[in-house]
Amino acid sequence: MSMFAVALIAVFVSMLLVIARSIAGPSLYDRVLAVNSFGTLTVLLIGLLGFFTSRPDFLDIALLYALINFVGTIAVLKFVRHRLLGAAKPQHDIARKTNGTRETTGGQP
Amino acid sequence: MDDLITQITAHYNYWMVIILMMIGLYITISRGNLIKKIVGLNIFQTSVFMFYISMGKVTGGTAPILTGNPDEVYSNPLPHVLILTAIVVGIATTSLALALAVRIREAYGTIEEDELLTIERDAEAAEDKI
Amino acid sequence: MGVIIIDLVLFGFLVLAALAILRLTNLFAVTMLAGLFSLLAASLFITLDAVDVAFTEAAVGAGISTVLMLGALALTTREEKTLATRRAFVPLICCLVTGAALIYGTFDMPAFGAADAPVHTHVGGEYLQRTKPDTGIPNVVTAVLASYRGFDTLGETTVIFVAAISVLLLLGFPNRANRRKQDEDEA
Amino acid sequence: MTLPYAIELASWACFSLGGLMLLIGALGMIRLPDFWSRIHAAGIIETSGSLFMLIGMMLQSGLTLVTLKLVLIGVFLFIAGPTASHAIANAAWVAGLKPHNLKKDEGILLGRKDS
Amino acid sequence: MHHHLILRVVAKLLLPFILLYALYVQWHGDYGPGGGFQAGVIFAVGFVLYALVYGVDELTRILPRPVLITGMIAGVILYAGTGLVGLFQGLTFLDYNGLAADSRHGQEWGILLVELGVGITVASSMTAIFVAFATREPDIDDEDW
Amino acid sequence: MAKVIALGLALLAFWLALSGHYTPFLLGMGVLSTGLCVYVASRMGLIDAESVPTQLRFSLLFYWAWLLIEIIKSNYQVARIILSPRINLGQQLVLVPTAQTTDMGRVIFANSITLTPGTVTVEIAGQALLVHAMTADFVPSMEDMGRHVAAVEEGKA
Amino acid sequence: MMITSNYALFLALFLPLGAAVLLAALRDMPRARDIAHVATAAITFALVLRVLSGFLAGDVAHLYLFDVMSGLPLAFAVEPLGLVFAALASGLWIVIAIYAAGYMRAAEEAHQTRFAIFFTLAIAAALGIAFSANLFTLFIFYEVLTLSTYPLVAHKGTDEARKGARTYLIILLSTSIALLFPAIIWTWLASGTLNFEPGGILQGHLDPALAPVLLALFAFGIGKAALMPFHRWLPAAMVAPAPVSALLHAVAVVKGGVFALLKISVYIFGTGYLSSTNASQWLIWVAAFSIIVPALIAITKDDLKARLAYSTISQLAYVTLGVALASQAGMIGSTLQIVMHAMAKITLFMCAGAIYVAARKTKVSDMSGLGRAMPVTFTAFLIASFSIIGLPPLGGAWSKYFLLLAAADAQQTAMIIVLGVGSLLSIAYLLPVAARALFLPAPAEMTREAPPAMLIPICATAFGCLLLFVFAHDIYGFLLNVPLLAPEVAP
Amino acid sequence: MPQFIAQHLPILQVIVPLIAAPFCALISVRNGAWWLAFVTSLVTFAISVLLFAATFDGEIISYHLGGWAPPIGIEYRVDMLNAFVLTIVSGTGVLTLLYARASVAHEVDAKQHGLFYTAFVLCLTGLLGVTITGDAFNVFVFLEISSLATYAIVASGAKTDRRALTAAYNYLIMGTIGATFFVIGLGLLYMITGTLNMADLAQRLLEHGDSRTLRMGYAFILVGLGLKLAMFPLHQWLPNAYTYAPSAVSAFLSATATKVAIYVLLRFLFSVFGFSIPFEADILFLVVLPLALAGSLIGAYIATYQDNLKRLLAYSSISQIGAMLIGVSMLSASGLMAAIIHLFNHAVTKASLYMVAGAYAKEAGTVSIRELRGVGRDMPFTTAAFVVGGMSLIGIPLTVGFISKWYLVEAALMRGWWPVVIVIVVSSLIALIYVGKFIEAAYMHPAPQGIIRREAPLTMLIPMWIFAGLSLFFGINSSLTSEAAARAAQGLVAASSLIWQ
Ligand code: NA
Ligand code: NA
Repeated sequence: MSMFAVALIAVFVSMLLVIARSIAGPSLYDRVLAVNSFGTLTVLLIGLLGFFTSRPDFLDIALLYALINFVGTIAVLKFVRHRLLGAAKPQHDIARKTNGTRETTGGQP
Repeated sequence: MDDLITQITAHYNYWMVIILMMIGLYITISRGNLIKKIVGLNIFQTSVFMFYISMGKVTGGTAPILTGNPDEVYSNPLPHVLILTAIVVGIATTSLALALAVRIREAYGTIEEDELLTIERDAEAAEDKI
Repeated sequence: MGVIIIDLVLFGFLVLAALAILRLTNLFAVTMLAGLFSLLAASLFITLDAVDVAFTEAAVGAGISTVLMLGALALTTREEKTLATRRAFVPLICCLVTGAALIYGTFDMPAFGAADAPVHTHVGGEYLQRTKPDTGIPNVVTAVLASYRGFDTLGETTVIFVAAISVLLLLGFPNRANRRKQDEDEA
Repeated sequence: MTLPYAIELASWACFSLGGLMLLIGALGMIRLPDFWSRIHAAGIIETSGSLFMLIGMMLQSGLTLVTLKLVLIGVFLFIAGPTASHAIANAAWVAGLKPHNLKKDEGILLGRKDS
Repeated sequence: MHHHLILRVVAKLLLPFILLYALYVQWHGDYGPGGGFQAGVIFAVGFVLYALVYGVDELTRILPRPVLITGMIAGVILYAGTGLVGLFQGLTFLDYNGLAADSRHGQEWGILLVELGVGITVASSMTAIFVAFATREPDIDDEDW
Repeated sequence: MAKVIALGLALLAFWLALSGHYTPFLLGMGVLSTGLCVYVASRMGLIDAESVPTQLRFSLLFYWAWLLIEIIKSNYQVARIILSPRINLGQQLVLVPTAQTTDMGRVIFANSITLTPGTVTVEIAGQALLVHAMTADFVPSMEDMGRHVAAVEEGKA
Repeated sequence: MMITSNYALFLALFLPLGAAVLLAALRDMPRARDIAHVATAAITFALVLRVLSGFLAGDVAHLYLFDVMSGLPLAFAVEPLGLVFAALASGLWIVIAIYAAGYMRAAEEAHQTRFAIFFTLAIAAALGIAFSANLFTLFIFYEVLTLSTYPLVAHKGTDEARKGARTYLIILLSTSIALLFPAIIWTWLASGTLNFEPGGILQGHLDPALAPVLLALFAFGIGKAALMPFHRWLPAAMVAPAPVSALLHAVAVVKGGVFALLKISVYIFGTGYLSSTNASQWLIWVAAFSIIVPALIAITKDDLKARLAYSTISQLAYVTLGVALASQAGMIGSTLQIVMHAMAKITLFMCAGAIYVAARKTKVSDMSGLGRAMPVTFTAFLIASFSIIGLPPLGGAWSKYFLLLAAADAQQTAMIIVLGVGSLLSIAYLLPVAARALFLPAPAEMTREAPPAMLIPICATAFGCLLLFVFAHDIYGFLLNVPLLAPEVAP
Repeated sequence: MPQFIAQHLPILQVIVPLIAAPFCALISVRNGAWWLAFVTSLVTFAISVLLFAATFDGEIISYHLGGWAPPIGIEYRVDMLNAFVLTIVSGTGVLTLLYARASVAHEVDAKQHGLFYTAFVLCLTGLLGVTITGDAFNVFVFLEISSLATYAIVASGAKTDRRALTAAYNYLIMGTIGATFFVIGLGLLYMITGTLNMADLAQRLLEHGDSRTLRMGYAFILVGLGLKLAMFPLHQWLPNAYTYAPSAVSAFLSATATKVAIYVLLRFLFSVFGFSIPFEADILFLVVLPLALAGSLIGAYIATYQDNLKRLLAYSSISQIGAMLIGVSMLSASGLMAAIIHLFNHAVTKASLYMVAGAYAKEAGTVSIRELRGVGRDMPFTTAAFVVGGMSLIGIPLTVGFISKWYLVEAALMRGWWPVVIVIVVSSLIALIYVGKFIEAAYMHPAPQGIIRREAPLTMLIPMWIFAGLSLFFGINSSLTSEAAARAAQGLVAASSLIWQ
């Protein structure tokens, strides 16, 4: 078993656990956190796959994933805090007004 | 038995893809929330992409970017090209569908299919009464 | 064998994510899982040697899609209402029939990864042969995309254009001047 | 002869260590009781887990452009990762998500801003 | 808006590199994964990040509606125009062989040009779509949301 | 202007690192692209001391090295908590004063705190950072970190 | 003659169309409009006579317009049956145009111009049917006739009128679409042509076992022939003004229907084919049924126009019977029945209209003694009734005679009885009307005769019934020209 | 130059509107976008007429895009069938745009006109692209161009009635599912042949013989296209979409969108699949034919219950689509010819009828039949156009509907399918009811009190009457259309291997 395989297994198992968290929630922020971590794991996975299939020059994709993951997370949080993606200032701090615990009920599978 | 194993190794990939497709399709046609339907449609389409990409795979092959090594085996580039186009079509559809959902929410106050149906039926009944 | 296992694991995750999307009613969670689904799909594409597709799927499915989905959620709602009696039976039958039909169709398919499948022996193989002498560029996908099947790509560009035009037609696109004026009116 | 061997060994170690850290982080994501503690588990995945993995890959690729790209990925992860984590934590805080079993420690402890 | 501080600073730091990365993807489509479409999306993602951090009004300031629409059109026209060159050279539509002295270079040029067209259209279209969503005011009461 | 040139050079280096194809055409495109990026960045109003921290120079490298060790240490601590049979947490919210004078400095400090597992910056509250710590054990190291960041800010290691 | 036969044919077909436009232009000048209407009728009649004289002189007019579909042209050709029908329709048109001018004004009907236009179109369609050179052309004009008469039936615009018109349209269009149309295509597929040929076109192309089926499609598909059970439209159309009823019953519509059936039996099936395959055996019985039952219903109707309507259904069945008997005598009997019945029925309907206009009476039971106030009208009514019954010296006698002859030739004893019973029944439903009016005591309030514009046509057609008895032989002679057998093909 | 144009006609057919469309969005001059769109459609129409003339003698034009020979590159392939459909589509484009000027000004916000006409011309582009291409995947791409533009222009009817939005959404969902099914089917075909060029596909499918994969490819393409062409019971998207879209859009779509989908179906069934395996014909006979029969009856039946004139027309379309599919299912040259000529005839008829409805919407402010009572007197020319179109729907002689019905019944009788004849006849009888219902209301009922209605403007009347005139002209003399349809059908029959004769 190659070292890449070992690493791959570790990444996969971690992914599984992280997906479980993203599904389970319970709060919205747990999900965001899990998906963000999943993104990081995916970046690593892509890198490893590049080595595993001996085409490591596909790291561009990994870099893109990292970027997308970052922007996606920021968008999610911008959304959560201001609801409006385009708001410059936190005029409507909806998240503050609505009760955070709502998520815990809504997200239970 | 051997036959079964041959079938499995030959087609497991497609079966998985089919399962995903059907989950996506099921979400699309069974859910009432307009946005959820769009997500379902995305899953459905993405699974179809996987189907195409699967058929382009050659065992032992590599990405169809020529390495200069004459013995290199490459996977088939054509499905990749087709799916690139299909992905673009997919995102175009998604954005349009979302825009429609937004307008529907503004016009009706809901994006639940059942509620929309009720509203429209009531409107039709009112029209008939006039 | 390794590739098969990676494949299966990714498929497992994909099914998990898809089922979670099916069951969750919080649209926000659904959106995030949809992004996750895309990332997984992209990883799968890499294992299947479709790097260009993986690249695109990640940028589109996990990136732009998620952002737009959130934008739409902000303007609509974030909770799906579930009705106990939603017609789930007919869709289920539809899906089962469709799925069964597809599976029926797989039995005569060339084996997954078989190099002698018609897909590889006909035009597909020819592209690999011809790209270098015809165009001189190493990325066959790019060559096919932009030259051999360049017209499809023109269509694809038009599709995006249509989408943008359509969204603008539907949602409007306030000119800056208008917006500023609006702000002044509010103030 | 020995140098490649050492590199091989080192990258083995890095992959194993990185994998281990990833697993621990992911385990933390499951085991820890609330969002506020899990965010630290996520931190493990994003820092040491990724770091060792990337180093392992760098060792594999040697002094090539691949390594340079891996470095770029690492730099990006280390700039963007904490930013994202902070943003998540901040949003949760603003939304009023309370840490589980918060220990009161007067002096340096600050409650919610609006309480 | 102090709580935006970290985001703002990091975004400021990263944005030029994100845009350059997009352009890198644009020009290296011949050699590796990527090309016009992917580049366009990444470029748009850069703008999205900018709008997320600095507000969408800022984005429409640097990219007003006419610019975006012109971009959308320019890409399509660049693509189709490249195709038309072949037409006027007595070849068929989208035949790039006549774009340079020898057909291989012609192909290379043609591919680059049409990919650029794709990139421009995709970047402006995606940005426009995002802006259309982000500038719309929600008229939703918190009950529903 | 210096900042523009600095950004341009940084971007060019980034291009070269990514590219791997050093043909005249692609190099030319690299220069053009860099120019375009710089132009867009200046249009976006991105070019200032924050985005082009030319003042930080090499001190940053040393700080990173130090930070790396901190990260590994705290990783170990958190890993132990996770792996302990009974998870015993003493979560704390700590207000950490900042000695940094610039936004850049504060951001480096805040992100460094977040980067080390066990602590997360929750909010920048005026001159202080609100930090969530997993247990009280993580609190002391932050003061040390604050000093290091301040040093980097002033340009010394 | 100034114009050729072909040209006269062309003009006869298209002059009414032009006149329709002219009438529309004259909508603000009622008098000019009515004069134009009558003049059009007169000119058309003259043109038909020109075509007739040409035919007698051996100059057989024909007109080919163009192919609507490949092999299916819009074409016209003259043959004896069509000439008889055309002369009848255009001749009676003059009468009815004069009558209508008087009626519409006296009854103060609205939309008189619309009325005149569609009336003209209906006659044009009837002429198209008469002169059609093939089944396809016939079908087209058959449908045009239906559509152009729909506004006439619905003329009054009341709920009742709309309902009646709806029934009218639905039954006529349905039967033609559902039965006649497939029958035509079947014929086309079977024989490869739809031209009206001497001796028919189906001989040797259609399995004799299927011939009755095809004939049934035609017989019932031509709803205008009002064969039971597709007769409902005729009573329903009674809501129309009297001139329209006259048009429907006497001039164009029902006559167009039975004429079409006659023409199909002669030129599509061929009398020989029909009799040799016995394809029309069943139709004899249906016709018999359609003779007896409506006559019985007519007796029960108190509304004069309804009674006349059921009378029409019964009398039309005579024509069908003649067709079904599939012999030369039957054909001649049918044709004569068309002519005789037309003349008599138009008289009856014009009388009914006159009674309505003068006394506002529609029920037979209300007309007792009315004959004293309106002696001319009711005398005409009586004469026409006798003609329908078949009493000499009126035209109706001849048609009944030839039909009896045909039945006897075919050894259909039952049909002889049916014809007799039919006549007896017609006595039962027609004679009481005139008898009551003329011989019962007059009611208190008295009325006068209808205006001369109505009375003159009534007298003319009543007189026509007498004349037809005299000239029937000429028609008979003319009808002997109808080619019943395919010409011998030279080897 | 003429040589140049003649040589490049196929690509010009698509590229001219494609290049022109974006500029509509840029023009800010009043009515400028409309003018550009209109002129573009005229040029497009001229090109298709030239193509029609060029292929009338049976010539097949093949155009290699990018200079790459077919299986490698994308091919445009024009034969009689294509050219016929192209002419229908572009001709409808011209007339509906002419009509749109007045109706769209009334139904869409002025500041959206640029975008609206851009989408409209792109929709036209997509439909033309689908029709002209000889590459199976290119069909998908251009189908989606037209579909996306369609969803948008349908939704722009929301200014008048918000239901346009839900209609567009449902259309989008079902249309996308249809397109995806098509792509799945295409993938299955590609998998067993390795090619996407239709001619090459046909060749290789023939060599391939029977297989379960091929069967499912066939089934999925059938279902996918069935959704796009609103085959009963996959038609649910259609009624609302056509009812609430702006009138010009309804007219345009009813005459083109489903027609092009039917064209694609024909192309695949005959030119690609060619009935080389029994399964194909069996499915057509056992599944499509019954559905077509049911659709033609049920669509007509539902239409009789509608008070909304546009919805009535929409259900009538479902019925007529059923009729076309009946023709296709006969698998005979005559049946095909009937389907093709009906495709043209129905396009012409429905376009005029939707234009009438649009004129009512504009001038009477309603399309409710109840509220349109007596409209025949206030709007005589408009209502007369309806009478012509309505007769055509019923199939009254001297209208194109009669020609269609004739050929359909003839084809059915040639196969001895009496029950099918009965269905065709019955559905035409039901048409009599729903058409009659409106005509009676329009002419025989008094107008409601206090309503002022003026005749529609000339820019609406002229295109409306051109269509009505075409319904009459080709109903009186169908030699051109039947000849074209017959040749197109002959071309399809020649390409396939199993055909009932
Ligand atoms: Na590429
Ligand atoms: Na941390």
